[in-house]
Amino acid sequence: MSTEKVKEAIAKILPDVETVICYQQGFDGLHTTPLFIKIPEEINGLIWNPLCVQNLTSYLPSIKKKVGIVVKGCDSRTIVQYLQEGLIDREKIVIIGVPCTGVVSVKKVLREIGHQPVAGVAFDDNGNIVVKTSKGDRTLAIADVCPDKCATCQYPTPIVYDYLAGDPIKSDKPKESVHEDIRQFDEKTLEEKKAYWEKELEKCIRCYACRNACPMCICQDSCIAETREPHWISQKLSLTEKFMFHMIHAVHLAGRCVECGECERVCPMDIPVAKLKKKINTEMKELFNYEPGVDPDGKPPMYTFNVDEVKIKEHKL
Amino acid sequence: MSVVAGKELRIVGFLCNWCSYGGADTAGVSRFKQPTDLRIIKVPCSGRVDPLFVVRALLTGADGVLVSGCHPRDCHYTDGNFYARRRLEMLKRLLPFVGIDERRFHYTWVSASEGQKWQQVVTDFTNRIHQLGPLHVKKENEG
Amino acid sequence: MAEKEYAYYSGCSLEGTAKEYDTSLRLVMKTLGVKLAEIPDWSCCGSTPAHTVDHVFAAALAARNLAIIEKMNTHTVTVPCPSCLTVLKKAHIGMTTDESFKNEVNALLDEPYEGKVTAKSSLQVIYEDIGLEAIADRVTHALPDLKVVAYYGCILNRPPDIAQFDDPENPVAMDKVISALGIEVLDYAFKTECCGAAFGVPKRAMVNELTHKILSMAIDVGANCIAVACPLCQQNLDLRQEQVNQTMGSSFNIPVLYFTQIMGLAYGYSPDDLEMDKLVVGADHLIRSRIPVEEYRKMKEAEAAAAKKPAKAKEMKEEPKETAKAEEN
Amino acid sequence: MRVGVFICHCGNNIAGTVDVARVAAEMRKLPGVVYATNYMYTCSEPGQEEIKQAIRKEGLDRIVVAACSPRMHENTFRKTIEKAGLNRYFLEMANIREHISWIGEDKELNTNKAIEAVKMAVAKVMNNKPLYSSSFKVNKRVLVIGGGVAGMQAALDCADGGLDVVLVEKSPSIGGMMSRLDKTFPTIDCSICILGPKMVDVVQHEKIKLYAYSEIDEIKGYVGNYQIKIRKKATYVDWSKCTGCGACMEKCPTRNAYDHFNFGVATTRAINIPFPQAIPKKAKIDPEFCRQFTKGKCGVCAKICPTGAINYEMKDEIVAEDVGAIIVATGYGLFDLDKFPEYGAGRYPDVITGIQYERILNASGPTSGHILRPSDQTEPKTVVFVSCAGSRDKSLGVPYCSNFCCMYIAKQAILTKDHIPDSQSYVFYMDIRSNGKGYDEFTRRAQEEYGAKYIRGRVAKIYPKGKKMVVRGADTLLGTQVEVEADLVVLATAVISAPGAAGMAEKLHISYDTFGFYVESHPKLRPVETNTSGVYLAGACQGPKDIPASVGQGSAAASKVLSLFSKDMLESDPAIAQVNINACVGCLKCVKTCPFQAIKEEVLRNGRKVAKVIETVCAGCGVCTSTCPCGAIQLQHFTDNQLLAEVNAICQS
Repeated sequence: MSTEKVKEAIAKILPDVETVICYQQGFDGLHTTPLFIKIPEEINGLIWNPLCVQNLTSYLPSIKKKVGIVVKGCDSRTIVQYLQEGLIDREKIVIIGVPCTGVVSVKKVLREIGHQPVAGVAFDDNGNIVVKTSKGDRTLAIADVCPDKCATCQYPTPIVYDYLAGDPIKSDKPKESVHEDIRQFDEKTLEEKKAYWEKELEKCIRCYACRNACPMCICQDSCIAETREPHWISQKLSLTEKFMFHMIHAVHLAGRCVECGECERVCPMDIPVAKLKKKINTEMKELFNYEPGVDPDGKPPMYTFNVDEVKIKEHKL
Repeated sequence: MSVVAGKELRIVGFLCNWCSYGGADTAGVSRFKQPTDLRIIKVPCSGRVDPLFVVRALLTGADGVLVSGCHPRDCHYTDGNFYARRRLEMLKRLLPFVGIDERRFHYTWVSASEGQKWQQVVTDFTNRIHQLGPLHVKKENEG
Repeated sequence: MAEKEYAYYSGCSLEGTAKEYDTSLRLVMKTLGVKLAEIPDWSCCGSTPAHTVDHVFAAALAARNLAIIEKMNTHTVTVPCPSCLTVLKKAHIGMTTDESFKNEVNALLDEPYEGKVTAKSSLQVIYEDIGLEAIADRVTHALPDLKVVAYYGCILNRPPDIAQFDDPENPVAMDKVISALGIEVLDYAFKTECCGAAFGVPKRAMVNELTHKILSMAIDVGANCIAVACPLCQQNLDLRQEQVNQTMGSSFNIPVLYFTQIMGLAYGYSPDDLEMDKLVVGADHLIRSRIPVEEYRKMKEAEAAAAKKPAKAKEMKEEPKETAKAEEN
Repeated sequence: MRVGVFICHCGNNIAGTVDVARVAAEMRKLPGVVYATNYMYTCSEPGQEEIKQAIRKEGLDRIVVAACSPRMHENTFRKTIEKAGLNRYFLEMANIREHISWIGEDKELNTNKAIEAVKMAVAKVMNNKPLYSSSFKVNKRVLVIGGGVAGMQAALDCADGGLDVVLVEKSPSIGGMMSRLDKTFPTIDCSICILGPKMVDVVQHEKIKLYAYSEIDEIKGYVGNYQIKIRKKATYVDWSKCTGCGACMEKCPTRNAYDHFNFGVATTRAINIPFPQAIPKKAKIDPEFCRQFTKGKCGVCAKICPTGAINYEMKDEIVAEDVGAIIVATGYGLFDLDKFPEYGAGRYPDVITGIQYERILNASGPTSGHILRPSDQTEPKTVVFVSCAGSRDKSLGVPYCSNFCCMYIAKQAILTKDHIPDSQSYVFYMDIRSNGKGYDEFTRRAQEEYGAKYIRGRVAKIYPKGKKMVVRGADTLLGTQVEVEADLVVLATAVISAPGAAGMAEKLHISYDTFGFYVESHPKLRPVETNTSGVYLAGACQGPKDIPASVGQGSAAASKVLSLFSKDMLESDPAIAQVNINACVGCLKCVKTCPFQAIKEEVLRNGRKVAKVIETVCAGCGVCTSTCPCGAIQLQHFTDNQLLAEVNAICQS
């Protein structure tokens, strides 16, 4: 149903833009991959379903010409953050927003079906995904296999758009739930938290997939994890250097992470890397009442200040 | 050997050139005795202190890190310490999340005339770190 | 108004020589809607020779009481006697700022004191917690003949680090409380002057001299009554007047009242209720003119009306003479 | 790389508690270090010569000097190695004196700490790059803030030296505190008689542009190129028309305006000229008291003014001035009587401050020079002076000595006797501080010739007794308590920093101490410089000072400016931010955070956006470097790699 509306919107804007970025089916029914539509005929290749997970907005800062893009609510936060940071020109982007009721985590589905080859995928009207394999069909509730971010999603309808394909949806998730996991984790003892991260980060193979997928990691080839000028970390595969890399990623995203979850989605080692950034977001909310990617006129808190900080108290020794 | 075993722990201090480094000089000129653990790195401004320097120090061997700048509103560069305050506060809140006691990191403001305050800060922070003990119990064989 | 509750540490004086302070304070607090909770099994505050001999022991005497209060409903204790108050506060401050001192003191106690009690003088409770407005609201009687100076004595506001109340050199709380009752209070330079009471036994001549100064300054500024908030001050200024008169050749006859007695009078209690008969220098001549506020107001209005007629011719000419002090340029 | 390390003994200052030979020996073991030695006084001529020799002989290309604070001698050694042919930024100093030998008692720990400190310096110096200054033009105009005697002296000296001077004074007239004084010690010459001509010189000097009744709103820029915004406060009188005839003041119906000039000893009119010798001699309205403002009707002055200068609609005006250097001479403030509850907290009219007494003594003051006490305008026969009213009192937050009270009390005691021959003065004092030329003789004269009775002890209480004020204090020499029945009591109230001193320091980016006094660059050797180049101090804004010292400092500050301006071009500090355009991703977060707007966007020929540093504007704070995620903008001399080298030297050894 949305699919047709998306196609209609693309057809409408196509004459005005160089290309429209959206999704097509990937190498099997479970995977989608980006589709760049330049001519009307290519519109037919488009698909729109809960498997359209990837945050396509990462392409935007590097594209100089006028483009169209299809975004979900969560993806739109990236655009808002880009606008706050002056990384894109709003005039050069036509946004087709699609209200979203939740997407599917491919990782979770594969785990459920025991990593079998997928023959096909279908969606029923009851919010289920039906996965066909050689061992038969498996019906899974989307809500059970959604990424963590969907469970507390506050922005099912895109925050910015030029065309909205579908009717706006309001979030039915309580606002307090967003940072609940962080609060719970924080209640652990220091030793527990240290042990947790040492165990998780030990797994890191420093493939930098998390960084490459991150829409806010604007440095890319200049990333200080790999430069010698400056030389922040060595190439050694030690826990210290792995820890350092993830702290660099987190600190550089302070007050900027839009919680799209791409870093975690692409991690081959299943490290909960988004958690570090979410923790900082929790603090940004508390300290500056700031939430990244929500207000196009907002100012990232690390690039500004107040002479009198209401929430920052001097620390005593 | 970098610290005298059993007597010292490793404490790194980032001091802004105009206020706190001067404050430490004032304390020195006045012969205000202090514990010897602190190693001082001079930076032009507390705004120059990337929180990642603190992280780097804590991850690679420091038991405590101290950052000291000019008092807010009295920054030699007008606004440097205002940025520092936000960034360092962010870090202070992040550290316990990864299992590092936030008390191992302290940031404060000491002016060039406050030799006595500097003595107090160094003494109190060093005592605190000694109370917390070494951060790196089992030394990794690195570096 | 919800009833405020305080633990009440009367101390030994208020059970004996200053019985009337205790009685009048309880009546006034009742009128003001304050509940005074008795402290079970309270003991000496330690303001005995102990505090000049052994700091830890003296603090332990005080802390024993604090530890009891800590277990009560309220953690705020009101103390009428400044001497008790100082000792309790000193023990509290010492134990909350010095860990090793706390341990030393607690070692002497059965139940340790954890430092949760706030001690306030009864004057502070009345002045700060109840407030001048509420004090004025309860007034039923005017005392037109009373011209009061407030005498605070040496330790009610000092040392400032311990007392943490009012100005140590020029306190004003008692002045304001009595003014709020509609009673005339005169400026008095010797509010915190030493009365010498502590040397009452070994150096009587000196005490007489000091007391003489305080009394004569009160007379000089035109007072006919001295208000106090300390049992020892009251005793010294009241009891010693005859002695001073004999040795210094003076003829003082000025009543020295607890400020709570004055409050009680304004609140309509009888002199007997307030145990005024315990005063050595009686105050009957000042109280005789006591009159319900409503009647007093009418009387004043009539007086004013009578005075207005002949004075009509006078006109206001000049600007009021106030010179507001502008900020220094 | 061939690093040379020089460890200084500094006599016994360092060698006393640090085993310098061992430090040198340890350094020789470090990779890269080819030469390490220790020397008695490295900063001495032969010490510097040794560095130069070693550079030549050993082929050293990086130098570490472990000695005192770099704030002391960094420049000395930079010049030394430059003379030997090295770039001056190939030097690092390890501060093993102020930060080590002077503050640690244990020689073993100190020595170890010194080894570490030098190691850090070696690690950093190996990452140092050669840096080269560029030069820029100097705007040879100077701003003097404050028109008291120090500021006036500085302005006159600069102007006589040929500089254009902008003088800003916040009160309606220049002259400052000195214009309020009656006579001056130790010569008893009339204050305004010696100051008046100077004031006239200032206003008549063609090189001095005076802004009276004006304040500094904003200061931007750097040495050689400051942009100043001056707020000319509304006087409600058009000064271009006002002739200072005083007719308005005579007719003004409001007679109870607070008299700032007389410190409230008298009252003045709502429209007033502060004093007869005022410069500029112009009227201004105090809207706080003026009926036109408080009640909305009056207009008497507007009717009476012969030149039609009154303008009730006047607003503050902002003017811009560009200068190359700034002399700060903002003076001092005084404790108020309300700080002294034991002395009546201002409730007793016959307890006054020293400066108020100056006004009473002054022939052009409210009593025309007749000593009359405020309460009943009678001549006081017994006058008590209380020195250290607030000064040297930790509990009041003034642990320091106010410097000139002892002297003016002696002067006032002498003048009291001169005015009222049958009077008796008493002076309660803690110590008599009279350590200037002719000063001690002067205080002795007050006692021996003028019969002032000096009582060593502090005053505990002042209280009224009839018409008298009883001053009770201790006589510590006799060991008794004394009471003096006085007609008038004069408190030598403590000197404090000028109101608003902290705010001014923040605008200037100079440091101030806990008391609000401005901090000089070095307490002994750079007494008029601040840590901000181009900003100099004169007078009591730096600490309590008497007239000769203030004048001396005013001249000293002027000479500093004149020598700064003796060159047409200044050398810039090359320790500024630099962009590696290959690494810069053009996110321009540095542009957002730079406190000086010193970074702008630049579009390369290939269309790529990158950051560009405006070299003359960059002040070198490094906020951009800690903002940049990809390390593309690096503050030279404090690069990430240099600081990381130091961190690693400590943490990874």
